[in-house]
Order: sequence, then C-alpha cells, then structure tokens
Amino acid sequence: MTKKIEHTHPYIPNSVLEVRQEMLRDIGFENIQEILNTIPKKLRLNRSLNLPDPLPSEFDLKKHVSEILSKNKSCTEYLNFLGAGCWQHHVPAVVDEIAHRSEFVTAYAGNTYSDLGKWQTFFEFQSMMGELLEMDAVSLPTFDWGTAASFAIRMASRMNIKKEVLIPKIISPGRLSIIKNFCNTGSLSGNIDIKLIDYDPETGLIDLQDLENKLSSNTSSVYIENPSYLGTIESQGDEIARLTHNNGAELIVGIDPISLGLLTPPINYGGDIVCGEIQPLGIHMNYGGGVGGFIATRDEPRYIAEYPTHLVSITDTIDGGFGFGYCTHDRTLYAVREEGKDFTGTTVGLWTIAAAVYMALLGPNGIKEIGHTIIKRSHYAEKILSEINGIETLFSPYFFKEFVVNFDSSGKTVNDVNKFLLDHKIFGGKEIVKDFPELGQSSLYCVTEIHNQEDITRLAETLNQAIK
Amino acid sequence: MTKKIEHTHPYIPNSVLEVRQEMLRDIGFENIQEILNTIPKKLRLNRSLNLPDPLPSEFDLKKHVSEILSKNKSCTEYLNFLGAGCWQHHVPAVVDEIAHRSEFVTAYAGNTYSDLGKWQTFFEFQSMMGELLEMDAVSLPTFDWGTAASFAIRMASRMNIKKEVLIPKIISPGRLSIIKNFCNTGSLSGNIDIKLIDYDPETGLIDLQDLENKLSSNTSSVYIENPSYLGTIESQGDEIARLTHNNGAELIVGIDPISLGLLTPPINYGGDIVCGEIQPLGIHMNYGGGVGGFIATRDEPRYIAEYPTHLVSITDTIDGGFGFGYCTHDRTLYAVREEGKDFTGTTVGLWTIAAAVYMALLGPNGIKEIGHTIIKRSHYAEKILSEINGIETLFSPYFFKEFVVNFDSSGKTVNDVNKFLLDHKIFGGKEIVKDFPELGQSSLYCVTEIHNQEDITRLAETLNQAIK
Amino acid sequence: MRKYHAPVWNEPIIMEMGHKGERGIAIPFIEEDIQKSTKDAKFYIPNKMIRKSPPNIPEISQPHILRHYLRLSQQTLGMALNIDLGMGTCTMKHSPLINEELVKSPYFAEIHPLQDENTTQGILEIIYKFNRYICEISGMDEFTFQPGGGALGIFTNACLIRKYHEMNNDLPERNEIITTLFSHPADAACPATAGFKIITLYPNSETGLPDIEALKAAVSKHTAGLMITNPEDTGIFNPMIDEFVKIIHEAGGLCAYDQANSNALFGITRAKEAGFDMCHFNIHKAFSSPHGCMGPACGAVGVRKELTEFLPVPIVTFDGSKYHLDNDRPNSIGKMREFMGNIETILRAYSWIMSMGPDGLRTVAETSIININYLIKKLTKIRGVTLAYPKQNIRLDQARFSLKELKDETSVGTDDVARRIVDFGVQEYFTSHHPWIVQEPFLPEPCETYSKEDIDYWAEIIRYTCEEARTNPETVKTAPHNQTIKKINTKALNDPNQWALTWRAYIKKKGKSKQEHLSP
Amino acid sequence: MRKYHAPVWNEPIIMEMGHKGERGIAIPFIEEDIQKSTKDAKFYIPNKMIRKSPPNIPEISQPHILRHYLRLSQQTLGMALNIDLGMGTCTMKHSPLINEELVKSPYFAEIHPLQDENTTQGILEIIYKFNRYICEISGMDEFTFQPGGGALGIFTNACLIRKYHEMNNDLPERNEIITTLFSHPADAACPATAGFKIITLYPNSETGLPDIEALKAAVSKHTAGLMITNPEDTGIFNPMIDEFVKIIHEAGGLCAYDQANSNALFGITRAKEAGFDMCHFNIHKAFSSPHGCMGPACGAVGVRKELTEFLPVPIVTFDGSKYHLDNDRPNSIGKMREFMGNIETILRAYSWIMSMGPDGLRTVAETSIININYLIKKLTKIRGVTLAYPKQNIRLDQARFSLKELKDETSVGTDDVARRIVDFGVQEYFTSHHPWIVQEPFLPEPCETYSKEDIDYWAEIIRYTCEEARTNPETVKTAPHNQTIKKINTKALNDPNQWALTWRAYIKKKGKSKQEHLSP
Ligand SMILES: Cc1ncc(COP(=O)(O)O)c(C=O)c1O
Ligand SMILES: Cc1ncc(COP(=O)(O)O)c(C=O)c1O
Repeated sequence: MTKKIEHTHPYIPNSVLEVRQEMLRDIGFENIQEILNTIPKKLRLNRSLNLPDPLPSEFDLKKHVSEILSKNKSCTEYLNFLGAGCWQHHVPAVVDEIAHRSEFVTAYAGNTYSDLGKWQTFFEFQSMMGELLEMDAVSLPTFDWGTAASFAIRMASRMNIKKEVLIPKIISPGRLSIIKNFCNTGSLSGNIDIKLIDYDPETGLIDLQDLENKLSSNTSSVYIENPSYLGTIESQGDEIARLTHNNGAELIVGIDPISLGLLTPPINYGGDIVCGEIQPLGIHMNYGGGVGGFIATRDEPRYIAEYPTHLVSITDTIDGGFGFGYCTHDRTLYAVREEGKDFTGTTVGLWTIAAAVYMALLGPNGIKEIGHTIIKRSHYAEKILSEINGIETLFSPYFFKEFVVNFDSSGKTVNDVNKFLLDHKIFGGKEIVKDFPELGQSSLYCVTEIHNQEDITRLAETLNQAIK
Repeated sequence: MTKKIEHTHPYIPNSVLEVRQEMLRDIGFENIQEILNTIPKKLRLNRSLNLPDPLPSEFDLKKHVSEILSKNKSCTEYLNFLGAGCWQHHVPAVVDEIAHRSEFVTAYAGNTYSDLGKWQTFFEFQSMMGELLEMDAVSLPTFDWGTAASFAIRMASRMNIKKEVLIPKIISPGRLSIIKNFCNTGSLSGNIDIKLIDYDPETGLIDLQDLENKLSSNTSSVYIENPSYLGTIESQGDEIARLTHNNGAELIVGIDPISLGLLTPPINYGGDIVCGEIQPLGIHMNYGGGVGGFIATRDEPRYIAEYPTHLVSITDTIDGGFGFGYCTHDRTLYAVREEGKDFTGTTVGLWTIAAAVYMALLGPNGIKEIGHTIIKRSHYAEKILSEINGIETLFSPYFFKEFVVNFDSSGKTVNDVNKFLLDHKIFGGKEIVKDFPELGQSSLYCVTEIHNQEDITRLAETLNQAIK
Repeated sequence: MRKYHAPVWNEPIIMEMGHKGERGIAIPFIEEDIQKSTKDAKFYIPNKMIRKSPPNIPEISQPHILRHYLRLSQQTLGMALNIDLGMGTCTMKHSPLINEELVKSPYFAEIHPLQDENTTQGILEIIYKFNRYICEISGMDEFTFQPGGGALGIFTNACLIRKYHEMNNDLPERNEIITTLFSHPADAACPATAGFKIITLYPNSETGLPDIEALKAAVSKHTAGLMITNPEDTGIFNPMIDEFVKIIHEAGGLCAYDQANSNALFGITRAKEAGFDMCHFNIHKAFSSPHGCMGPACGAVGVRKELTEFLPVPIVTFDGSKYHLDNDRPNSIGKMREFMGNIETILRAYSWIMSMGPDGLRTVAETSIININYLIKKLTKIRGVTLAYPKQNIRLDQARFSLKELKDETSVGTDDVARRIVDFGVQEYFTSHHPWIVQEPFLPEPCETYSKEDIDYWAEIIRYTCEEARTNPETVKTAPHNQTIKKINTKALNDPNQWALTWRAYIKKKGKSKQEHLSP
Repeated sequence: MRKYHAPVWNEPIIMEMGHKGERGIAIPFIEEDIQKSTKDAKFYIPNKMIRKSPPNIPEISQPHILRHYLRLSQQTLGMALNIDLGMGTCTMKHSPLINEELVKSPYFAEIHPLQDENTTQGILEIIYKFNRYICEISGMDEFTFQPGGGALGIFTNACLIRKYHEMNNDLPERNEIITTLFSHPADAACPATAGFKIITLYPNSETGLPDIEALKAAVSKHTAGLMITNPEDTGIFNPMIDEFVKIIHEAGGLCAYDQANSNALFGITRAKEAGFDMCHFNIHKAFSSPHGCMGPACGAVGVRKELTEFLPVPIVTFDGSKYHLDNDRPNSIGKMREFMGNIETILRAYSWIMSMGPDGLRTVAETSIININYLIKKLTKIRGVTLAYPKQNIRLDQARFSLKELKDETSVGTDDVARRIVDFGVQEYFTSHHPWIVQEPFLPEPCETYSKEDIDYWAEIIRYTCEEARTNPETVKTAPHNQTIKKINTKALNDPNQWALTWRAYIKKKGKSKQEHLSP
C-alpha cells in the first residue's frame, strides 16, 4: 500500500469516518471540534503531539521494536550468575501456556460470576502457598517483596501500636529503601523508625546480642530474612522469635519460597507474619518485572483486619457449589478510602496465576527436588570457586542458592572481574562492594537448577583467568 | 534431584506404581508380563530399545533441543530471497494467537457438537476462499499444492473418463513429481498420462500452438498455473480455456491466493477447477511444513461428487441456529473404503484455521494492498538488479512476487553467487539451473511485503560484489 | 438477545486433585560428579532449619494440571472475549497481540535487571524513548516507571510531595492532602499511607464537580498538596482545573494529576497546561498494556523539571550514543519498587504508541469521547436509567449512571443488574467506587476499541434487564443463571468462622469438602 | 455426574461481521523511492488479468476478529480440555507444551526449506537422529518423513510397492493389494488410488481376526502386497501376523505394516520381527505431535534396506561431521509432498522420545495396555454394552464395543449415545469405521496420558447414558442439550439444493441469513 495516514486503524473500529460521522450526528454534533470546545481553550493543546510518525503496519512495527530489543544480551545467550532478588529459574512451558491465555491476560477486576476461573486460581495460589508455609491465611500478592515487607511491618505496627522495627543489616539495599519510603513518614503521622541489627561477618547470622540490646517496649516488629539477601540461612529463628515475643513484638520473616522444600517454614520457629518473593515460582525475570510479594499469617481476625491487600475466600453458592469473594473487603481503600489499611491496587495478578500453576506442577516432590538440585549445585560452585587461588567464598556452609565470593586476595576488583567475565559472555555475580563495604571486594553469585556442571566449570575456568 | 530412572513420568499419570498394580489386579493380572505373554514370543522384542538415555527434566530437554536447533540460521537473522513454493510473508500476531490456542491445537476429528468452533472456522475458511476465488465450492485443504493439483487432475479424469493431462513445462519439478506419483499408475489401472506443454522463453507464457497440437479427444484436463512457478503471469487464460473446453476437457488452474487482490480469479477466464497453496495466508514456513493445498470448483453435483477431500457444509439446527457437517461424506474412503474418491486423511487443519484468521485480518483492502506492496517491491528489486552489469532479469514486466535472475553474462554460476551471498548473510534465490537448463545460470528470487527498500538495496550491493 | 452460556466445568479445587506419586514436571538431575563432590543437602542446612514434613500440595500429572487451568481460563471472561465496556475507570481496551509477542521475546523476558548496561541497551533505549514520548503527551519533564501500579504511582507522588516539603523544612506543618470524592480512592488512601491527613472535597450536587469555594476554604498553611483525578469517575472534565491548581500553588502546595484514565485526553489536554507539578498514568489502561487479572501494571509518574531530583532511582539517561542508568541522585526518594518496575508494560506501550503516532493517539481520544456520548444517548432512553449530573454536559471517557428509579420502581438495584448482565456474556459492570453518593450507580467506559454495534448491544442488554426487572424481577435478583456458578453466600466472607483463605483453613472450618470427589 | 455446560457464544458467521471501512491489520507501506521508481501496479499485470471487483470478504477490526476466533476456539473441545479417550484409532494423548515452545522457535518456524544445508544443520540433525530412533523402534532401516499424514504414508507405501514390482517388471500382473476389513480404510483406498485392485479379508466372527485360510485363498501371482493394520481397529493383536507376511512373501508380494496406532507396541513388538518390508507410523498419534484439528501431520514411512533406494527424495545423510540432503537417488519414487514434509511433527516427536527414553516408551505401551483392559472391565459391567469378539482376549490399545443390546432394548443407538455424551464435557466418541459389521459400535482408546480416575469417569458417563436410554430415551435421542448447539439437520448435507460450502452459496440458496444481525 502507499503511505498515507490511514484514517481507519485496525485497533479502532469506530475510526471509520462514516461511522464516526453517524455517531456524531446521533449525539447532536457536527464534528468533534464542537465537542472539544467544551474544554476551555487555555487547557487545550493547540498543536499536534510531537511524536514519531507511526508504523501502522504490524510487520514494520515488529521489525522496528525487535531490532531495538536485539541490542540486549539475554541470559539465554550469556551464562548468568546474577540473582539478588530476581533469579533465573526454569519456567515450565505449561506455566507459560496458562499465563499467556488471552482470557487471563485480558481479564481485570471482574467479579465472582464472570471470572470464576481467575478467582479459583487465586484461591489455589493462596492454598498452595498456605501449605508451603503451613499457614492458614495468605493474601493475594502485592508489588514485590519490598512492598510485602513494608506492609507486614505496618500491619504489625497497627496491631500493637508501636513504632519501631528492627531489621538486620544483611538486607537488600533496594528492599530497605522501599521499606523506608513506606515506614519513614518522617515528621508526618504514622512514622515507624527503622533500626538496623548487626550480623556476624563470619556466618551471616544475626547478632543476637545486638538484637537484644535494641529490642525494647517500643519495638513493634523484628523483620528477618531466611535465606538472607546474601544467601545465608538463619538458624537462630527460634531464639529471635523468643526475644521478639518476649518484647511483645511481632516476628516478620521474609523468605524465598523455592527454598521451602528443604527449609522449614518460619511458623515453625515463631514467625508471625511471613512475606517474600514469588518470582522464583515460574515467573520470567522480565528485566525485573517478574517480581511479586506475598504476605501470610495465621488465620486470626486481628491479623486479617490489618491486611491492606485483597484476600480471596472460598464460599458456597446457593446450589451447594463453590464460589469465591473478597474477605473483609471493608478493610480496603475501595470501601473506605483513606480509612482503609494502607492501600492496594493493580498488582501482579498474572504472576499469581503463574505461581499457582508452578506450585501445582512441582508438587511436594518437585519442590523438594528443586531445592536439592539448587543446594547441591550452588555448593558445588562454591566449592570449586573456593579452590581457586585468589578467591575466597564467605558464609559457608549454610547458604541456599546464593553465596558471596570475595576477590580481595587476588588484588582484583569485582568490577575488573565482571568485565572480564562479560567479555566471555558471562554475567558475574552482583557487585556488593558499595552496599557491604565490610565484605571487601565481594560479589553475590546465584546458582540455581538451571546451572549444570558444565556451566559451573566454565565459570570457574573463566574466573581463574580473570584473576590472573 | 538425583538421577534415577523415575518410574513416574509427568505425562503418564498411571505410571505411578501403586496405581498400575491396582489396575492390573482389577483386570486379573499379577504383572504386565503376563499380559504381554499373549503376544507370541517370537514377535516380541527380547531386549530394551537401544535409544539414548532420557532427559526427563523439561529444562534439560529444552536446553538439549534448543542447542541443536540453534545450529540453524533462520530467515529472521539472514535476509531471505528464497520462495519457490514456500514463501516468507508476515504472519500476524493474531493468527499465531489463534493457531496456538490449545483447543485448536489438540482437537482432532471431533464432530459437529463438541467442536463447533472448529467446524465454523473451517466453513469460514471455505467461504472467504470462495470470495477470493469467486467460486461457490471450496473444500478443506489437502497436504499441499502438489496433492491438490493431483486430486484436481484425477477429479477431471473421473468426470470425463479421459486419461491425459497437459501441463506446462514452467512448473515446479517437485510438484510435477507429486503429480506423477498420483497420476502415473503405470500399467496399473487408472493411469493418467502427463504431456508437457512448451512455454515462451521470453515471456514465460504458454505456447498456445504447442497446446493446440497436444490437445486431443484424449485430453481430460489442462493444468496451468498463474502466477507460474517462475512468477510469470499467464495472460492467455481465456484462450487456453477456449481451446481446452473445445476439446471437452477441464481447465485446472493453480494459483497463489495472495495474488488475488490484484489478479482476477481463474473462474473469470474459464478455470473449472482451481487449486493452489494456502501457505502464504498466514502460515510460517516451518522448513516447508507450512504448506497446504486447496481445491475449489463451481457448486455443481458433478464436481462435488468427485472431491476426495472433506467438504464442510453449513446446515440448520432444530432450534433454528447454524450447524455444520460433512457434505456428501459417502464419497470418501471413510464411508466406502476403496470405492471412495481417492483418499483423504489428516491434512492441515491448523493451517486452515490460520488461513481463515489471516483472510479475515486482511479483508478486501488488505489483500489488495499486500498485492500492491509485493508487486511494487518485487518489481523495484527486479529493476535495480537488472541495472547491475552482468545480471539480466527474465520475464519482465509481467510477474508477481518472484522473478528469474540470470548470471550468464557475469560468467559466474548461481552456485558461486549464492555462496557469496550466504557469506554475507543473504539467502539468494533458488537455483533453477538443473531444472530449467534452457534459462542458463538462473535463479528464482522472491520478494514479498517483508522486503523493504533497505533489504533490496543490500541485496543489490552484495550481488554487485558477488559478480565482480 | 444472543443466546449465551458460560462454560461450566465444575472443576474441583486443585488441592483435591491428583494422586499420590504423580508429578507435573521433572527437575534437572544432579550430575554424578556434583553428587559425589558435595555433601548431603542436610549438611548445608542448620539442623533446626530442615523441613520435617513435605508440604501438603497436591501431586498431579501434567495433562491434568494443564486441563484444570485451561478450563479455569475458559471460565474467565477476559476483555478479549467480551464487550467489556461496563468496567468504568478501567479502560478495558484491546491489547494488541503483537505486543504480547514482543514481551515474550528472550531479549526481554530473559533479561536480568542487574545486567551491565552495555548488555541492556535495547531495553534502555525503549525506556528512554518512551519517557520522552510520555513527557510530550503530558508536558512533564521526566518520568519514572518504577511504580508497579496506579496506586503505587499515587503513593510515589505522595512521597515526592513529602520529600519536597521535607527539603523545604515544611514538615510536619504541611501535612494535609486535598482530594475530591470522585477522585480515585487511591488519591486518598495513598497519601494517608504516606502520613498525610486527607481532606476530601465533595461534588456539587448539580454539576458533579468539586466546588472551588470548598477548595478555597480547605487550603491553609497545612496544605501539602492536591491529588486529583480529572475527569473524575463521572467522566466530566473539570474546566476549572487550572484554577484549582493555582489555589493550591498559592497556598504553597504541590499538585498531582491522577491521569490513570487518560484515554480521552491524548493530544487534547495535558497536565502541563493545567499547571500540575506531577501526574501519573496507568500504562495498563490507556496505553494498552493488558490488565492481566490485576497486573503486572505500571503507574508511570512524571514531574516538572524542578522535582526530577526527587524521582526514584535509577533514571535512564542518554549521552548521545549510549544509554545509562543514573543512580547517583542524592535527593532521590530511593526505591518505590525493586529494580526498574514492570518494564513489560513500557515495552508494550512503546510499541502501541509507535503503531499510533500523534494522529492515531488523537483518534483514540476522539473515539472514546464519541463512544461514551453515544452510549449516554442510548442508555438515557431506557426507563429506569438516569445520567448523574448535568444531562447537557459532555462526558469524556466514562459516565456515571443511576438505577435509583429502577430500584424505586422494581426493587431491583444496581448489584442485581450487574449480576444479571453476565448472563448475556458480558463482564459484570463496575458500579462505582464508594461511597455511593450517586445512588445505585454504574459506570461504563466504552473506550476506542469497541464498535458502534458493541455499544448498541451493550445498551440493549441494559434495556432488556431493566425491562425484565419490571416483568420478572426475581430472575434478575437470583441471577446469574447462564454463568459458571450461581449466586454465592457473601456473608461467609466476613465471618471469621466461615471465611477461608486457604484450603487448609477451609478443611479445618468445614470438615472435608462437600463436593463429590470426581477429579476429571 | 459433574455439572457441565459448553460455552455458547452464538457467533455469527464471519461473513456477516464488521463494517465497511474497518480493517484487521495494516500492510507495510511502499517507500517513496520505490513508489516513484516503479510504475503503477497495473503496468505489471496483463490487462485481462487485473481483478475488477474486490473480493467480498468482510471488513472487520482487529479486536473483533480476535474475539470471534477466541470464542470459536472455546467452542472446540480439544484433547487438552477433556477426557478424550472415546476417539479410538486416534491416540488422543497429551502433547507436551514444551514441544510447542520448540516448534515456535524462529530457528524452526522461520527456516526456508531450500536454505543451503550448512544453514540447516540443526534441523537436519534432528531429522537424522529421529530417523535412527524410529528405525530402532520399528526395526526398519530407513525412513522418510515426507508424507503429510497417515493416509499419504500408506499411499507412499503403495507407490513403493508399485515401484518395486515395476522394477521387477512384474506390473501389471501384480495388481492386487490384500487388506483386511478392520485395517484402516486408507489401507484399501490408498493402494486403490495407486492403481491396485483391493482384496479385503473379513474378520472371523468368533476371533475378530482375519482368517489365514482366506488369505491363502486370496494370494496368487497377482498379489502385489499386503497392507494391514495390527492391532486392527479392534485392539486385538493378530498373533499370526508373521504367518500372514510369510504367505504374502511366498506369493511374491511385499508387506506394509500400518502402525499408525503403535501406542501399545513401543519396545514390545516391531515390524521387523513380524517380517514386514515396510511400515508407517502416525507421528501425530503415538508420537505425541498434536492433532491440530486434523493436521499438520506425518505418516512416517520406513522400509527394509532393500527398498531404501525407492524412498522419496531427499534423504538426510550424515558423513560423520555434517548432515546432507541426498537427492541423488535414481530409483527414488521422487516426491510425495513438497519439500521435506511436516518436520514440525518430527521436531516434537524427537523431543518427546528424548523425554521418554527406552524405559519411558515401554511405560507408554504398558500403560496403554493396562488402561484399555481396565476400561473393558468397567464397560462390560454396563447393561447394554458388549465387547465385540472374544471376551477373554487382551486388547492392546483400543477395543470395539457394541451397543446392539441397548439399541434392541431401548431403540437408543450408538449415534445417539455419541451425541449425548458431549453433554458431560467429553468429546463425541468414535463409533467405528464403516462398514459396521459390529453393530452399533464404539471404539475407545484410553492411551497412557489418562488417569484411572479419567477412565472411571468416562465409563460412568457411558453407564449413566445407557441407564438414561432406558429411563428417558428421548433425552438421549434429542441430545445434545448442554452443548454449544442443538441437533442439526443432516439431510441438507447431501442435498445439492441445500448444502452450502461457502457463505456465497448459502446466500444464493437460502436468501439472506436468518440469524438476527447482532455482531458482538
Ligand atoms: C483514576 C484512577 N486512579 C488510580 C487508579 C488505581 O490504579 P491501579 O488499579 O493500577 O492501582 C485507578 C484504577 O482504576 C483509576 O481509575
Ligand atoms: C490404523 C490407521 N491407519 C491410518 C490412519 C490414517 O491416518 P491419517 O488420519 O493421518 O491420514 C489412521 C488414522 O486414524 C489409523 O488409525
């Protein structure tokens, strides 16, 4: 076809001129300008938008965007050891099939009757998470782990009307920043002070003494992570819980659910509110867009009352079947605006569906086996890296999926090393030098079920060259 | 997990040992061997199959197969000018969405009631093809253009009980080979002789004199193509039809339906049976797996009676709605075995669906516009190639989408040229030296709506170097 | 009316499916070498931290999991399947499939957010350029796409306002955010979460617009800012919006424009001309990124030059040849969400804008305006349906109606009608946000991807149902009838002894499931 | 029984949709340069060949096309959605989604079949290796994957037999192909198309097996070959199959084994041990490539070493480092289908075999055998259902049943039951190929991807329906009731004045459509 501004756009049925005219006439206007005149002139844009000429042809558009995208290097071509809150796991094809079903992709806030499938899938997500966590109340996810942790901390603060949270220093700075935005209202109302707790630089464990020192009658909650941001497994959960509870505070635990085939869920060592990240459960990294945060508690009205997020409950239909609806919807902004518990909104529905399908695919054996594969492969990697002259690995032996690699004795910076790796088509671990200066030239490596022996060997060999 | 032959396979629910045992007991056996013993020992394989160890893990499997596949070079990375019966067109995303719907992908021979959507889509395919062709009867597609042409020739032969078909030499040798397998039963019953008609080496047009000479009372049908295998447009259709009909024979015309926005359908110049290839209508090349052949005629019982393929008819339901079923099913092998008209079977259902969606997306304007884009771009390519010293283009100006490029005066072989192009990430045209020796060192180039000016310029520049 | 019936599969809860020993997928095995040269897993886990009993999730083979979720998907009435124009404030528009193809590309889906920027030049280019385009669309100077939804975008704006006043040492004095009742509830709830006191202006009962006099009365030295939607959830454009802004500015506050639903505004009116300091767009609405059963989403936040220093980090910059991630912004509020946000929505929106161009975008806006006013024409002819607020006023993208007359006449209210229309294959409509000061409200939004016939048909469903409310009210009240399930018991949802958020809770509260156990 | 209702969208025929001026997609525009430096399109088309009036296909915007076909897809009961075990001879098994991902890869989907073999080493490797695996599975020496379906595979075998005798100068004398009534109809129709006379052996009414004495009587110097399915469409394995082969061989004929449905045979019994010269497999059945609403498919044809010279070209060869396309085979029968065939099916089958390994394949076979015999146990307990032929015999993959008793008792026959069971969300079962010498037949095949519960439930549907045939026969006879449409008028399908294969024909024959024109 020849290039002309096509009046009819494939996405806009009523862009057909005759139809527009007919509809305009029906509503009593000669032309669109007459309508627009109802907007004051000074508020109107008196020129065309200065945007590129369109590519109405789908082929041209696809070519244009694909060519830009192909400037990226993906983790399918490069060997990737970055994790740090967004992890490369295998996404089963069945998950993709379901998460790409047009029905799910294009549904939204539809209710009980028209979107039953969505509601049931959400309930199944909550139910399977409940089993992983051994907890009876699980909410629909929120934006990410950081938001989930923030909401959990605010829930605790509303419950016990205290205004301080203790957080270990061994936390993702990004996540901490989010928590600050949510908790530190500064001199405005509702501020929750954040106090950081030391960790043992040998083991990554929380410094119980420091915790005990900082716990007080002001403490609303203690927030820990397990595994921690640096991959370490916290074994003092029961002790932390005891101290926390003795102070009348809530223990909040953030976790990576893919560890739960091997690691005991926080409720078993005293976690009151559990939150964490669902991205490992069958969601592509999507340049970080794959994240989503869950929150879970015991099924007690005092907890339920404080959730800001949607809670899907099963209920009966008049003919004895199952149906679903929102539990205690009156908590939310939708019912009571600023009186609602914090806020919720459009979050990560499609990822919730993906995670449900993923959990169903894994089952109890799969979740255990994937934990095994991850822990064995990551410890194998840690082992062979630690054998390289100039490399030290920290926090061994208690870590899951991620571990810290230190290059101090090699004289190289993480930057140097990562540049070298990049030239060899490897994304090295996340540099943590600025965030954890106490750990020197260190880097956080992530090894999952997708890294086979060959990959790990290739990493070791390339690192070996890198630090020469 | 550790490697052990997992007894339970994700695809096989009843591979669970306990379930198998229970079912075996239910049917009165101790173990599976007892059942297998009912097959005589000498017929049984007394060893394990000698096949590679499995990759039960989906991730490992995907990695394994993807690594092999990535040894291919695709037409998305390379610039492709190969056509010759399988053409690179843009496949709209909506087509892919529909053609990948699990419902369509996994349905089969289901009937009127459970598979209504499939039936309706098939009817819509036939209906839209009918409009493109201006013909009232269209069948479900068969395997490919070659089979469709073969069936058309056999239909004609059954109708007029004559045993000779005339075919122009300007035909794909592959297609001709298929026709031979279907028509040349040799000394067995039902043989249809194939006589080849000359074409004009200047224009690609059929040699009417030769046609007239070879037409006789034995001639059952004349089969021509428009555009021809070499892209030429046959303008003598009406004359050919007149000669054919005067001899009491049927005129069969094979076409590329994507030309029908510009080219008049064969019925307008006397085509009786029309066949051709649906692959251009929204079907990926799939290494040649994307092809499918259609057949169409007037809606006359004598034609209908001779179709070997399925014909979907619309009909009414008892409550006044629409339904669908097979028209004159008793023609087919399914009803009457060897008494059926040739045979049909599983053919290209999913491609039929894709083609239906594609035609609906294009509409009457799109089909015309795509024709325009193709003819202008291919003639532009022909023009700038013809301006290169050492290159001649044949059959200008009447061709559509494909044209012949001759390298005789350059002193290079097509082989040399294509090798050079390949080194520059271009798939040059199909070599036709062996198949059309009369055309010298020639090659068939295909230019579609996906080739923009930049692509064509790149081809011309690279060719220029190639023949230096 | 067309005959319709929803698919009814009557699927069990997945917790009741499958059989011990079945599995849905196999996990990569551990190589012998690794097996041997590492210790037993329990060596790497502190004893107390070892899970004792496996989680009680079901064991199901792959074909059955696939079947279950395919069936559940069919039982979900996505926009792509229906005339989804009843969902006001949601802009349920066609999400082009080509954009879905693009986000599935490994060049996007398999990118780690922490990759070296040299290896993400493609996606950075998309983000950067889209940032320029959306700046042009709004008149703002810089955007962040980090907020993963509209509400988080609004919260971000609240944090920016907080930061601004903090930097000016104006906190805690400036602790009040003014909003309007017909602004989205997030415009009240999010600043409240950020620590602000909320003052809500009520609509004038004639015009439906917030009263400028009330605003004047509300501002003070405590005013931190205004967070306002326009058009509000009535579809009525506030023509004095610039006056509102001026009043707030004069009081020392900042103004945040909630443009979540900007579908009727493209190329017509912008935040800049109205004087706003900041705004947000819902990329998952007007910009065509699909809604995905409630996300992933993006509340893109844009600000005037003076406020860019406060935006979350990182910001994508361009030095003329390369794109960079700028993290070095000392006055930034930091992170609102991990990494860069849901960039999949930006990739789609970029592609959508490129398919539209300036004229196309304007056609989007104009068509939404024509569509809603055409629908108003149709609906107001129906006995029982009234348009809230002035009849003569044009609506821009949506309109609030009332079924009070119908309710008074028939006792059938808006909840009943919403539940009945699903029997005709359309999504339940959105009644309205609370409180319902327009009684028995409903709020359709026929955006540009619906045809005239779609609108006619949808209006016909409303007409039919209103008629039925008179002739056969019980049918409406007991609806739905042709849907996947029948009416539910809603009381249980708020009763601690009955609600159940997980299957394990349900089992505890009710004993074993009442459904027959028929797993297929 | 679980409550079920099919989706009912009541979609119009697409020919009635849309509106003049709408469009579903835009086509790449022609660059100005090209526009200028070429002539008008009509210059390149001989005058007589220019189309005068545009084709009368509808004009529809993209969202509506998408919606229409999504709805039609929902109205299609694919295997993935239901317990599709009623479709005997079809092996309706789970098609793993991972394989669908692989065929969508541009490294497959965007490969041109004529590319230089150096650029298709990946797919050639898959073809070559799969060829070796399927040779091992069958005992044959070389395969072609060119035939695009089972019937075309059988036709290929017929052409190979023809070629073989032609090379031996045995034509036209050897002009008879012997088959059996319970072999697939293609085993009769395809050799007939190839020019052969067909001799059909009927089953022994006791054993259900073809009579070896009849075979002996049938062979002669005219015998060109045997084309036989085993197990036939009864599921009964012919234990004398090697004797059959011997008799044909002694008469100078070749033997082609129809192993389209080989699901119960993997690792258990092979064409080679039975002495066959050639065989074919339906890759779209036992090898898990999905059925795709009737294709794309593959009838993989394998032959003994002596016959490989006749196979279609090209054949993929391997020189130890590279794969090649061997076209230089002077005695080849040439092409059965354009290019290489539907290699997408081979790619999936390769992946499927790799996921299974030898033990997995054997589990497939064993499970199919257990499943069918378990189903027989269930079904034969139902009053009105009988198993055709010896009760005590094991069936391998499927079994033929008869509802003659039910029909005699209730006048409800197999067609009625087939039409009724769709009301319970399962696919209509396959009755049987014609002629129905087993009266009122049906032919289920519960392959390995169904669970015990699936089989129980399916048997329960049959039991329920048979019971209903007695208590409420009209319900069965007027079925379906919960499906997308009601019973159709089948007479029209064979009446030239009523059938309509296109909308244009329908309009001509019936005048304008009777459906209300409601496009949404
Ligand atoms: C005007 C307005 N603001 C904010 C929001 C909140 O957006 P989200 O649902 O993405 O949190 C909405 C969503 O409906 C809206 O319409
Ligand atoms: C035994 C047998 N042979 C041949 C065929 C024909 O296969 P297709 O449908 O692929 O042509 C079938 C298909 O049902 C079959 O079961």
